[in-house]
Amino acid sequence: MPPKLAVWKFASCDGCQLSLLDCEDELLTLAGEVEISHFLEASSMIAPGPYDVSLVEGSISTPADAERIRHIRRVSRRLVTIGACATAGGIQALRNYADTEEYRSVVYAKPEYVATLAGSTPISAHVPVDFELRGCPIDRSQLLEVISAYLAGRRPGIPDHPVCFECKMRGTVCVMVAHGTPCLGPVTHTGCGAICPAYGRGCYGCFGPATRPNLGSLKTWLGSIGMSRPDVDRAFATFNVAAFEEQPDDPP
Amino acid sequence: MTHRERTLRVGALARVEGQGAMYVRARDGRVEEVRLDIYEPPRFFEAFLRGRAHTEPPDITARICGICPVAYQMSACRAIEAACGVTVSEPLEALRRLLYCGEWIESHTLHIYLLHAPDFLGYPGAVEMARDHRHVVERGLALKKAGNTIMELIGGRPIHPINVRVGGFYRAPTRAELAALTGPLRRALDDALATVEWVAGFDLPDDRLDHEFLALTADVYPIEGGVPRTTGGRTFEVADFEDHIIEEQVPHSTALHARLAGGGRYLTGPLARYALNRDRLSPLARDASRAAGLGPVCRNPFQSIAVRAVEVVYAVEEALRLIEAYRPPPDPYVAVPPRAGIGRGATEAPRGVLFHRYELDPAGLIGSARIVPPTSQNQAAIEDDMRAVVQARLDLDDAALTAVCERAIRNYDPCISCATHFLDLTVERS
Amino acid sequence: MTAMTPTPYRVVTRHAETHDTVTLTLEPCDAAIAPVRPGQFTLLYAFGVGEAPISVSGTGPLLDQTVRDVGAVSHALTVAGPGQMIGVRGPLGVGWGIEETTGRDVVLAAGGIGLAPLRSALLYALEHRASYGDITLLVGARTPGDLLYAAEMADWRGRGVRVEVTVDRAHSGWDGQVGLITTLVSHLDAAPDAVAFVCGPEIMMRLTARELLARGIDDVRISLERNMRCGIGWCGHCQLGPWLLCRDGPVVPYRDAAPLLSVREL
Amino acid sequence: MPWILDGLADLHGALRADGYTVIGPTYRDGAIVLAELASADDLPYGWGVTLEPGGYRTRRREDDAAFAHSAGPQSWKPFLHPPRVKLWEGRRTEDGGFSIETEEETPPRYAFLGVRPCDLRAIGVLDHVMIGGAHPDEAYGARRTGAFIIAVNCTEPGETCFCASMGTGPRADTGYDLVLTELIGEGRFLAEVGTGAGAALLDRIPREEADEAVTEGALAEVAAAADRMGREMPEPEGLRDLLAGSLDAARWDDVASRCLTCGNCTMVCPTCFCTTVEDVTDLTGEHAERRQRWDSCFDLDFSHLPGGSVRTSGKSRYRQWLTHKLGTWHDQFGSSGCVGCGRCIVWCPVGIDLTEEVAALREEQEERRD
Ligand SMILES: Cc1cc2nc3c(=O)[nH]c(=O)nc-3n(C[C@H](O)[C@H](O)[C@H](O)COP(=O)(O)OP(=O)(O)OC[C@H]3O[C@@H](n4cnc5c(N)ncnc54)[C@H](O)[C@@H]3O)c2cc1C
Ligand code: SF4
Ligand code: SF4
Ligand code: SF4
Repeated sequence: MPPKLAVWKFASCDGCQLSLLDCEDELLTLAGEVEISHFLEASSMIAPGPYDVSLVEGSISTPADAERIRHIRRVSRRLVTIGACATAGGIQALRNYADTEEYRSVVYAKPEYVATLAGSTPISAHVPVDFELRGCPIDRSQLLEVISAYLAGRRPGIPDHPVCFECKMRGTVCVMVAHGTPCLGPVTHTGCGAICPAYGRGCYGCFGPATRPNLGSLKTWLGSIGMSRPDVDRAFATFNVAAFEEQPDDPP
Repeated sequence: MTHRERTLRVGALARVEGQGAMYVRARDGRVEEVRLDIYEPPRFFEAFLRGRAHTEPPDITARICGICPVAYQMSACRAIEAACGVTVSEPLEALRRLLYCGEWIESHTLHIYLLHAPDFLGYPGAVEMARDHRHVVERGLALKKAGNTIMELIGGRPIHPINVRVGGFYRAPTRAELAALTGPLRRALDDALATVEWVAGFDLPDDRLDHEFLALTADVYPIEGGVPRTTGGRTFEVADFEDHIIEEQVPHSTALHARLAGGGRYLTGPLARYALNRDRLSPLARDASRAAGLGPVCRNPFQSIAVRAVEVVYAVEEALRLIEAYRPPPDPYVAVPPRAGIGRGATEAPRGVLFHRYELDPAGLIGSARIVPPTSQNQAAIEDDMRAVVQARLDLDDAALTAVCERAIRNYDPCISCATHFLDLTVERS
Repeated sequence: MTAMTPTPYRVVTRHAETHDTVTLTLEPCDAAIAPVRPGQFTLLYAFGVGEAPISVSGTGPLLDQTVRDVGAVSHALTVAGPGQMIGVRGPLGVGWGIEETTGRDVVLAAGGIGLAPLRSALLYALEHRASYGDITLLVGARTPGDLLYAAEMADWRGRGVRVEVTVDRAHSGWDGQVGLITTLVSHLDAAPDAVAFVCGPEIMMRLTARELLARGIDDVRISLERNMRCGIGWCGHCQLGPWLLCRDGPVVPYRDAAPLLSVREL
Repeated sequence: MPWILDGLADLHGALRADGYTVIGPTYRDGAIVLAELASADDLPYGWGVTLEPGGYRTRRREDDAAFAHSAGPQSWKPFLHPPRVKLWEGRRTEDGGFSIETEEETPPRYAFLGVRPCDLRAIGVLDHVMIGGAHPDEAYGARRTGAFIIAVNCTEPGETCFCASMGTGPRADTGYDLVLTELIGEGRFLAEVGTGAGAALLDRIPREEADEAVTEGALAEVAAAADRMGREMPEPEGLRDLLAGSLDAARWDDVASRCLTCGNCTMVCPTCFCTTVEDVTDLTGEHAERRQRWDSCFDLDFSHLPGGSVRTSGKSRYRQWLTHKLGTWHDQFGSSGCVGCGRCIVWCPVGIDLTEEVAALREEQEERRD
């Protein structure tokens, strides 16, 4: 019996689960190794649980979703969150720092119909998570690595260091040191392959905070190279806003 | 069979992007209500865009949809550049069009092979279809990959490209880098032509739509911009979009429905683009459409899969042409200094016209934002079409009717994640 | 073949020591690795899962290796049955140096899985029984159920080893000692020129070594654990102050280690 | 005997003719990077740099000097000790076992053109680590022994350089095949021979004998550079003891408040050698691969143990870097791990300067003594 893989969606853009379909070279091989038992974006076939690995995309932002994720946890042996929404609440977590009622009235003509929680929270705020894959969106090869690792019974080889490592290994010239371009790379979790600096722009933190980042020091430095305080704050308030907000002020 | 009262619920629509469901109520042989339920949780993009810098919407709005992020980036850039009174140089426009071609190829092929074709051949999904038609699915994946390769090279990655900025790009590729795409795209062109031929052979149910079509029009087949036009003969500037397109709440529905001011429902997307721009297709794409039996206007929504395939042929050819003509621009972007103003932008997302409007303060901070994605524009038309589909097939049992409905919905490739301001429904049962 | 390529071995026997610990006996599929000295270790490779440093717990050409299941690699090793192929790199590290301590009393103090590398020293001493003075083995385990090599202890006692066991927590029916291993040390009766080999959790080693020093035994050697990705001095992970423990250890004189171990997070 | 070369085109040509891939400095992305030089024209003529902690800017010089730009963002390390290396491939066999294959890789034959004295010494230090022990890294050895090294004496030390105080520059001593001294403003180079291979190469290209005055003048320029170092390592002889005695220093907390633990300092350092090993499989589980990639003591997993990492605080990780580099390297490999190139100062995103940290540690030690 091949292991059963399920893919679930909560508040999100679909990009992370699309990453699975974007594995053009590996998709059919994967389908030969696992039974894709629940993946609404790709198939209307739904096999009942329990599932060996559940990939969960999206954040929890409605009462119904809070209930649904508990059910998914119950029917999943391993639960892996994929992407910034599932792992950190996503960009929609900006509402956590604003007035949700007001947000509703800006967007909807009849806000009373919109069922929504005051916050957008990561999956881990609701149920235990076995592995969190970062990124907005996740990186395809990291996704394949996590799946391959679980199939082989090994620990996923997902490095836990800042983007700078990747830049240096790629041979990219540091955009902040050499050009004065603000960059969140030193406090951002690696995984993307350090694409932004390779394209001449600073990292914008879409993989979320590195483990134990020293945000205070970088913020001070960004100020010293000419960013205004609101610009600095906005830079951290995007796809992983809640995860950056959560970091302690003390150095690691 | 008599149907005194019948409710049909298609919970959790499969093979659409995002989360949706459908609800139908019929009484005494008449369809009374059809609803496409969007239970995509609200994400409030328009609300939290306020107070952001004018440089941010391309990255932020890309996150509305992982399937067509380039469309969001391009519409956002257009709108902000309009607000700041900046126009982008020709080579940069060409590069944008090339990136956008990548998204069309990727998104359309995804839809054709992985989401839609299984319906016509009787499989629950492409993986199951691959058991019997492996080489076909492999062809689709290769074609999709060709689109992604463009996105990856120019955009930095296939989903949520990082290289797009207001005013252009962070880094322009070299000619040699782009030239490396030529080989894969030539192969992709063969695959694209084979795709048209393949889908042309599908057995299409009969159906007919009478809505007006709305699409951008330009000297070339519209992708990264153009002038809105309808089959009813209406033309207007993007700047006047909101005068012509009314989004409103209608009785018995909790979703915003768009209609033409002083007119009715309309449809945007491949069928509309094709109807309004067929003569701007490349000769090869036009021949392919003819060979596939597509007339100058396709009113059977089930033909959309073939129109998409024709558009893939066009996008691949266009990409090859753009690469051939490419000369790196002197600068990868033009400066877009902020100023107070309102700007509007529209481009042709794979699913249809995507409109953005931003109001900026003198420092470039966003005062208000409005995003009108194609799926919300099409919602009313889709429901209307569903009504016709169901009405004509009320004698089918629930399972069969459900299947037809799902398939019909997929004609529109509804991207529910894009539905920035769809409402969450509380379903009423009769 | 480079220093990074495992040599194929096969599991000959798998013996479950406790609920989470297994002793594998490995034989070479073709060529064997070089002879192993007591206290040395190998890197064992479970195909597709990875590599972990594991002490050799026996003597002789077949490799006895006792593995506790704590993570992915150790899990894959503990479930390997007879016939299964395992990759081996080694022998690595300096070992206890028991070969050079002939004529002296030998004290071995073990905490938990730390008994594994000590078993090789013990067996070596028993094989050369006449060359050593009194041999004392002090063993601490969490519970009686966590005791390794329980079945062999009678044999060791029979061959003149003083074996003393203590557990942190006992169930009813346990008539042995309960308490810290340091209490066993305080009853120790060994000549001051005895050599002591200690292996276990770092805190246990520090307390035990201190107690041994207090009892006048100066030559205390401990076997340290640090992250090891290569085992051959390439990767840098196993540093502790001046040492690359894969190369300069894992066995080091306690005297030199003590000041380093007292620094937090070194 | 010293020689004069008129430009480097002939030298480059001869190296290419011998089948070398010539690597040297060139201008790219607003920096002087090391990359393959298709011709001597690719050298960064007329580019200089302005350096400061956390800052690097190229600037146009008035002359067209080729090597007047100090240490750049990379060292030669990536060529000798690449960031990622595949160690072997394994596959499952039919009998349930597995087989392992190591690719017989033909190492690239590099000619390094323009190795600064600090970097030359760094290669020596790295050699000692990589191939000087009981388990030499053969792949490194093959890349290393195949390499032809053309050093350049330094006449343009930067604001963050301190090789003079580390005794590694500004003049190259050993370890090169040829050494050049640029006669700035003349487009000519003084060339001296280090090995037979160097002499043989030089024999094949047009050159003039250098008269004594020119030689002396050039070397005097090099010697004078020692006084123009932007930085100095305070009391380098005492570093090993200083660091060994500073494990509990309060200064670590101070530096930890600034350090991002980003690892850039270790990545740019020409001697940091640390790697990790990754064992991976494909989806089928039939194929496995072992890879080696650069790692750093700033990575949290670097000191991972089943019970949790040993060094989690930023302070302990910065301390590992500095004490290893300047202190315990002596115990492990018999020399300092630092050659004074200043890269870690420049490429630290927040400009942490190890010479300053050492000075502070020294001060603290003295205070404690008093
Ligand atoms: C010289 C030496 C000799 C040894 N001898 C023996 C011996 O004889 N017998 C024996 O059993 N052991 C021995 N060990 C210990 C053994 O090597 C480790 O227990 C082993 O490496 C564990 O590997 P693993 O892959 O199974 O677990 P690990 O991967 O280390 O996992 C252990 C735990 O940590 C978690 N984890 C893993 N990686 C991370 C991470 N990056 N961040 C956070 N948590 C993580 C895992 O989920 C798991 O819970 C020895 C060690 C050394 C250095
Ligand atoms: S300083 Fe850190 S990364 Fe560099 S060699 Fe030492 S331990 Fe390795
Ligand atoms: S420690 Fe700094 S100055 Fe010393 S060699 Fe390394 S990078 Fe250069
Ligand atoms: S010293 Fe600088 S470069 Fe090194 S880890 Fe700290 S912040 Fe990064």
